[in-house]
Amino acid sequence: MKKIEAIIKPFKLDDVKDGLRGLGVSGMTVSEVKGYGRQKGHTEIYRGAEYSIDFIPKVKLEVVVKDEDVEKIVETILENAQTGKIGDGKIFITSLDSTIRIRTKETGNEAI
Amino acid sequence: MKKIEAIIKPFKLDDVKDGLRGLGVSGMTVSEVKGYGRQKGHTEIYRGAEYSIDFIPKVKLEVVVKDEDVEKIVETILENAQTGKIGDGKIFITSLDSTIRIRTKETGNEAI
Amino acid sequence: MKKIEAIIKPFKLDDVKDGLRGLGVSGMTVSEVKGYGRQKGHTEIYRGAEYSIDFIPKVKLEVVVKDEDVEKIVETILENAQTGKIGDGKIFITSLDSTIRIRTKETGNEAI
Amino acid sequence: MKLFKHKNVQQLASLLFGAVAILLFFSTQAFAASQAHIDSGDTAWMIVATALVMLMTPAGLALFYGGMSRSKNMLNTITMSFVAYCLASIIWILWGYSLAFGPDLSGIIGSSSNFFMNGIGVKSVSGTIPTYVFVMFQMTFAAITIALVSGSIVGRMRFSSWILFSVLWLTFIYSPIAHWVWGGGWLSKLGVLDFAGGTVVHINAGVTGLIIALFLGKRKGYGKIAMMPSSITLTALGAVLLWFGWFGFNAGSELAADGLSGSAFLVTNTAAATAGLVWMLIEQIRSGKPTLLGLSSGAVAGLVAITPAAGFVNPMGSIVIGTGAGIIGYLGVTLVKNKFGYDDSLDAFGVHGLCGIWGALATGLLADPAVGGAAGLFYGNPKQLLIQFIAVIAVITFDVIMTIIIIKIVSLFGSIRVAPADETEGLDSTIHGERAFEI
Amino acid sequence: MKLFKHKNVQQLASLLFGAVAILLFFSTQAFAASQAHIDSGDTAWMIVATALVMLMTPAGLALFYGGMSRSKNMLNTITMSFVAYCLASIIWILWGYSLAFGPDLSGIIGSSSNFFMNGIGVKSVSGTIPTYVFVMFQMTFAAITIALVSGSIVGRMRFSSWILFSVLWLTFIYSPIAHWVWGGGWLSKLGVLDFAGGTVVHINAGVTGLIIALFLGKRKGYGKIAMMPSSITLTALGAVLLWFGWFGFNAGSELAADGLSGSAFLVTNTAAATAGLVWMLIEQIRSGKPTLLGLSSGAVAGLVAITPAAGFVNPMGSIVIGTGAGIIGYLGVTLVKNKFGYDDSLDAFGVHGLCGIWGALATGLLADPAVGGAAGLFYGNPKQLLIQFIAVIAVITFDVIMTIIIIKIVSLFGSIRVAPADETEGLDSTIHGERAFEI
Amino acid sequence: MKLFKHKNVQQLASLLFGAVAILLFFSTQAFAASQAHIDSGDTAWMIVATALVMLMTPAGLALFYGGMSRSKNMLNTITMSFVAYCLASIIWILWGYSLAFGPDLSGIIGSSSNFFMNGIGVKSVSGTIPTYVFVMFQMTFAAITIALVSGSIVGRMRFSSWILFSVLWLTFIYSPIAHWVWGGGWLSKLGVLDFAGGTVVHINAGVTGLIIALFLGKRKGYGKIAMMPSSITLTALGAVLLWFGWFGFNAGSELAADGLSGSAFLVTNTAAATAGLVWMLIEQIRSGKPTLLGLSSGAVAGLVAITPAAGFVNPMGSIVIGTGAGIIGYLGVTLVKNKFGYDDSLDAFGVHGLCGIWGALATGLLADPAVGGAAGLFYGNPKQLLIQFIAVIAVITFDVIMTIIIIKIVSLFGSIRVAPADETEGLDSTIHGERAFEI
Ligand SMILES: Nc1ncnc2c1ncn2[C@@H]1O[C@H](COP(=O)(O)OP(=O)(O)O)[C@@H](O)[C@H]1O
Ligand SMILES: Nc1ncnc2c1ncn2[C@@H]1O[C@H](COP(=O)(O)OP(=O)(O)O)[C@@H](O)[C@H]1O
Ligand SMILES: Nc1ncnc2c1ncn2[C@@H]1O[C@H](COP(=O)(O)OP(=O)(O)O)[C@@H](O)[C@H]1O
Repeated sequence: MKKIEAIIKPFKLDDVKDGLRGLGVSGMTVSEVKGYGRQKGHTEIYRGAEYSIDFIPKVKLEVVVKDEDVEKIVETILENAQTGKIGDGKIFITSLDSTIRIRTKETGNEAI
Repeated sequence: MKKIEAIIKPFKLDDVKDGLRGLGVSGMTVSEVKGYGRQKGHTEIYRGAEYSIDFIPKVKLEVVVKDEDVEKIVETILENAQTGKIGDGKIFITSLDSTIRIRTKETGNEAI
Repeated sequence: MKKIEAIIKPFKLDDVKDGLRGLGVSGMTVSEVKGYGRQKGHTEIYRGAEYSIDFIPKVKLEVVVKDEDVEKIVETILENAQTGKIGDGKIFITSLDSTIRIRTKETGNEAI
Repeated sequence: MKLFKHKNVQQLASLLFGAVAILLFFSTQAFAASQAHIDSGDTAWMIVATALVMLMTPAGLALFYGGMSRSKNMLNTITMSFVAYCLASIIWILWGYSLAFGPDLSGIIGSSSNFFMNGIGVKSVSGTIPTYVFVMFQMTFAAITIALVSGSIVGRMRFSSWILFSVLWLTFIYSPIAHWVWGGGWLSKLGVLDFAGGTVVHINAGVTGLIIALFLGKRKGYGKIAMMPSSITLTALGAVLLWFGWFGFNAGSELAADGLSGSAFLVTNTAAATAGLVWMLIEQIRSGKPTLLGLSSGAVAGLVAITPAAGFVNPMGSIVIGTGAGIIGYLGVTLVKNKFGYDDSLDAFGVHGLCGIWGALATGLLADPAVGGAAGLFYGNPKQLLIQFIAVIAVITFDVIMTIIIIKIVSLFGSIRVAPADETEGLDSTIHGERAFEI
Repeated sequence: MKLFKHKNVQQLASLLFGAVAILLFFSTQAFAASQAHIDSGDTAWMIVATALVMLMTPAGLALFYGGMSRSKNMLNTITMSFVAYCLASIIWILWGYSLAFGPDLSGIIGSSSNFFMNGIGVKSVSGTIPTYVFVMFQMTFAAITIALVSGSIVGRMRFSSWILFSVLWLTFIYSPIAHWVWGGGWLSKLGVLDFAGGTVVHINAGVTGLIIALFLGKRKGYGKIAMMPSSITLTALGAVLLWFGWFGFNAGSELAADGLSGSAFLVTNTAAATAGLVWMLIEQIRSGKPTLLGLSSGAVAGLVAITPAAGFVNPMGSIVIGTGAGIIGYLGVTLVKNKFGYDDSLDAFGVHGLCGIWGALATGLLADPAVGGAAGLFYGNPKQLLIQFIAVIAVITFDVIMTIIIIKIVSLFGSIRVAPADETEGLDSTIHGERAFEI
Repeated sequence: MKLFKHKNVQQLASLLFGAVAILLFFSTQAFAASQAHIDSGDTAWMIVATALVMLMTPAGLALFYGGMSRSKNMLNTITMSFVAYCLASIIWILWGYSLAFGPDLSGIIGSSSNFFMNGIGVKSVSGTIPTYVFVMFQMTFAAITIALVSGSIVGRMRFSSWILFSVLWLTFIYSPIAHWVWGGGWLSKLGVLDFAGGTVVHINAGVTGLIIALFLGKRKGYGKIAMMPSSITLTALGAVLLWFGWFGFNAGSELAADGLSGSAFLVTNTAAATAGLVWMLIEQIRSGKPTLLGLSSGAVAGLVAITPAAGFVNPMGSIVIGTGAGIIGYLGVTLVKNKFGYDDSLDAFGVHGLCGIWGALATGLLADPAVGGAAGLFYGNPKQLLIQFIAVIAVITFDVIMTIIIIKIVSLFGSIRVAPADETEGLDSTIHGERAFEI
């Protein structure tokens, strides 16, 4: 089992979700994060005081998947999250030791 | 050392925290996330416009623990987070390379 | 490639970010979390009702870096996040299987 | 709270309905429009005063209560006030006004003469203002009184039960009590002093709140889990809007723009400011944390306490009343509530009930004949205190009995408490399908 | 919507400007100050009424609309109302007032006599109040009317286009229509009943909103992605501030503090309360979720519908009007909008347009001669309904034509719609560089 | 800022107290109630005007400032305004009113005749309104003036120091200055024109704010870290409530509902709208981002500047004043503040101080005898400008000296600045133990 973590642009979330749903992915977890990267933040001016905002709102998507599904899922995320403009984000993949479904105590692939 | 990540129902957080505290777990980190899964979201209607809310508020709990404690901690989370109804969430376990306590620079099990 | 996850005090974020930027770190992702630990929360009293707030606001910083950079980055985080007072937080390090830049589909160290 | 079995309830209900029906339809004499003359200044003031009181319910109280309730119940809390205002608006012109201010029937209730605004027209005059304005002014009092009750029971009452309860309560509790005190009923004949509603509004709302809170039981997790107010900022804004509206409430109760309304205006402000500071000072002393919630709550407590006294006490008297209100309100929401362990969630009883009682009695102590013509104990008239006491007891007694009856009636239509799972999830989502903030 | 080619537009524009220029400078006769006497009570009321109406635009409507828009567009939505108020404040005293209320030119527009407040001074009197107060009162009506339009087009209009549009609209649409109905123009001569602005304000704003929404097109993702209101709490607060201000709007339109203003006050409140409850009841029946947004929207719908009728119908009539408004408003924002598929984002047309029409016609049905002297169909005067109908048609027709012309003119200065990327990111950040909440 | 050593401070303090004590207890003659007649219209207006001004402090200013402060200091910011209002409410009736409006002592201060409202009763009349209403009206001015000061020092002042400072400031600075200008003191004898408080309120608050900001020093991280406003939405709402309340402030300063109050009403609105648009236009030109914060700030700047002039200038004059205010306010918060590098956090000096000076001088330029009887330079009376100038200088000088003294006195009771760690954590949590939003 792998955990695929994708940092994407917030307005792409719906597309990515629909893409993954199309693949039969049955679950995912999403959180709001702020990203610092090549994409530069902007400047906000409040009553003459200029503040540079380094962190840009992003969405972090976490999907745990069977090893064999990793590739097509990454593919789908790439497809749906890409705008081609700087700041599109990253995908990180890690290995999981185990997974448990709290409701049923199932573990492993059954738990996803 | 392992990182136990649990996605649970928000109103179960207090129970889980109390359970873990009972076990002597000395630290954990919590964040608000939104989950998509078998549990279906709901529909909200605003002035005639119907929006289906796919993502359901969940809480993500992260606890880093010694290898030998994993089992009983998972057990406790399961016990306290279960409602038996769909959407109870998941537990994911990963291995950590290392852990450092920022205040003291202690590493490894001392740092937890 | 490693993922360095640091839980730090919110008001230290700017220092840490500046420190990392100084090292040439080109990206990071930040999220708001709440921490439970040795540092005790406080009590809030609303109209005579006393509520103990166990969870303290923290910031979670995630930086994915080349293996060889781990040490100096951890060093920098330690330097900038330390106050010496309880509650300074932790650093967790995990191994990544792979990394992909969504915009370009680059992988590995190029993607960071 | 299980005083009544179901069949008893039904018997009582029929009795009640029968009695009221008889009262209502006893008299059908036409309303004779007063020959008085409309004063444009008084009318200007009273329209505005009424608008100010209006603002108190769906804005002031809604935010004051909404901000104190948990974010998952914020909209439900606001909606309870808002819908109460709407219901009162209609009930009042259909029958409430007539029951309260229609021609007196044995000192107990008004007749049905003015049902559906019958007998009242554009040219009808009450004192020096159009009767329609008087009707509206009084309506806003009915509205806020029932809305105040909701503070005791946020986060757990069924919305349909709340609506039914409000309708019955306005009809069978508010209207008679308003009649007793202001509509020429027995308490007014007895000489009770209640300038703007210590008994009619605050004791009335507070006692009802307590009873219904006892009946509903505590919120799930009460005393165990943290129930954080969703927004102290909005609560403070609500308190200020209440204060602002209260100028209409108290100074408007003079029904004219004259010296006495000016005096009521000044003492209202003074009592509020004093009580706010006192409450905050107690917090400072007891916990070292003077809160904005305490300042706001204190101000409201002061406003409650000065309400019955506004047309009778002088500025120094209002400082005394405000000081008492700060102390009593603070104790009401801490000591008293904790001691007895009921969940009067946003303290309709602790603040409005207790400070209402304090204000009603303090009027009997501090009424200065140089202000409104009536003297209290300190000005040599001990009898006034007795009358005030009787009024307080009468209203409490009537409230307790009638509220229980109405709750029983409402309960006939199903549980008045929401399902536990809905309570846990929050009423905004389960009842209304909405969320307060999406930011 | 491509009715006009560019050169046509230019021709039309010159025609339009020419015509207006002729009208404007036709007459320069001096303004003769009325000899009437100022009544302090009426003046007190009218200053306050004006302040109340003022509050409606940059606070009431701004929050009502702002809370309904997505959080990324909240400030832009608020700013559109706020800036509209500022623009109207200035335009009105420079030329708007004179075009609307200056000496009549052939029943079509006012003359330029009072441009720049020429001929009006501290001592000028209108009826029983200072003319300056009358000017301000009428200004607040102009301001809210253009601000109402913004509800149809939130989240996608260029800010500079909105400003230019507002200036032209106030000049070439609002001022003439106000003149027709209230300034001694042809509709007023025809005997139309519009106490406080069913035609001038609500139909006018609603129809313009619809046209400009059609022209702009739908928001990106409309109907597909969830467009969550940023804050129902603030929307409800906005609705209450609107309600509160509307007392000044409707009862103030009597221009005096007397029996009729009292009556307008009462029926305004009743219609709002009724419509709020009816809308919520329909929701309860249709989806089982009675919402605070529905209650608030219904109240506004009721206020819209009673506006033209406020000085003419009795309390029971206002219940009928409120009931109709609750139903029509609900259908307007659900059935009608969904059926035709336009994106009238916050329902300026669905609520203000449709309920404005309902109110204008209902006045022709329910006007009770015992109230304001004029009779509607149900009181034996079918002709009134016809007149109302003519007024509705006239305003709609003028609106459609003129709005299209103005849009074309504004479009000459560049696209009136923001760039797609800016729309996606949100207008708060891309236009104003600010965020609504940082909490 | 270390002008004084501790022993000097003590000497100064005793001197100060001595002097005031002498002044205070000099005269005890009884207050002779004026024989004038109460006008119900004027009274109606003045009660409402007072209520409007009341709303400005704990609601308008509290939100305006609260929304601009960081979310960790929002409640503290609100509380500073709220508590200032409460303190002023009490101080004013105990001694402030008498010091300001009691019988004149050598043009410098009022006597102690009316301490504790001594000599004033329900029947006392001032002009055509009850004296109690006049007292309340003036109280609300004192309250907002001290509350305005808090804008300069948000996020770093000890709460108990703020309270003590407020009490001393109201007593030793506000009351004398109010006496000089409005209470029959030397500036009023000199013929200064200050209709509603350019000197007494705005210059006064702004200069004090600057001094105390200099004394306290900058917020930690000022100029380095981002200090995001917690809510522009609430700031805008606050600005609108200020605007709304300002109608009472300026038009109420006529103390009657007549032609001049109507005129003050109109010019107040015009100046605000103009300044809002001008400020926003400058932003558009300079950065391409017209902000809602700028529009709101500009409106407030315009309101400030028109305050002294409201009863003296005509509508076109108000456009000039508003334009100047938009420009000066903008420069005040950008150029001037950045150049000198002080941390006048929410610009009490930049907006109120500078635009107050502009308004005071502009009154000397633009006063039109056809409006309020007094002529300015442009109407052939250069002397007026000189008088205005003297008043400005006098108030600034007195302010600087007295504020320093008061700060020194307050500092005797411990540091007036919070501990650095508390500042970092935020004052809501460390001082009040509360949070603004939990949503
Ligand atoms: N080394 C990194 N570690 C963690 N997150 C990163 C890292 N680099 C980039 N990110 C995340 O990815 C987002 C996009 O990265 P950015 O460099 O702006 O654009 P791009 O990925 O298109 O080159 C950042 O906002 C940040 O959230
Ligand atoms: N494959 C997955 N990857 C990441 N998170 C998941 C995954 N599946 C489920 N989740 C998380 O677990 C939550 C509960 O899952 P759900 O399928 O609704 O119920 P259950 O776990 O009871 O079958 C989801 O809301 C989501 O946050
Ligand atoms: N075992 C753990 N697993 C996950 N997070 C932890 C753990 N222990 C501590 N933390 C996080 O680190 C923060 C600081 O820990 P704490 O024990 O308060 O102080 P310190 O690290 O200085 O000893 C906590 O608030 C929590 O967010």
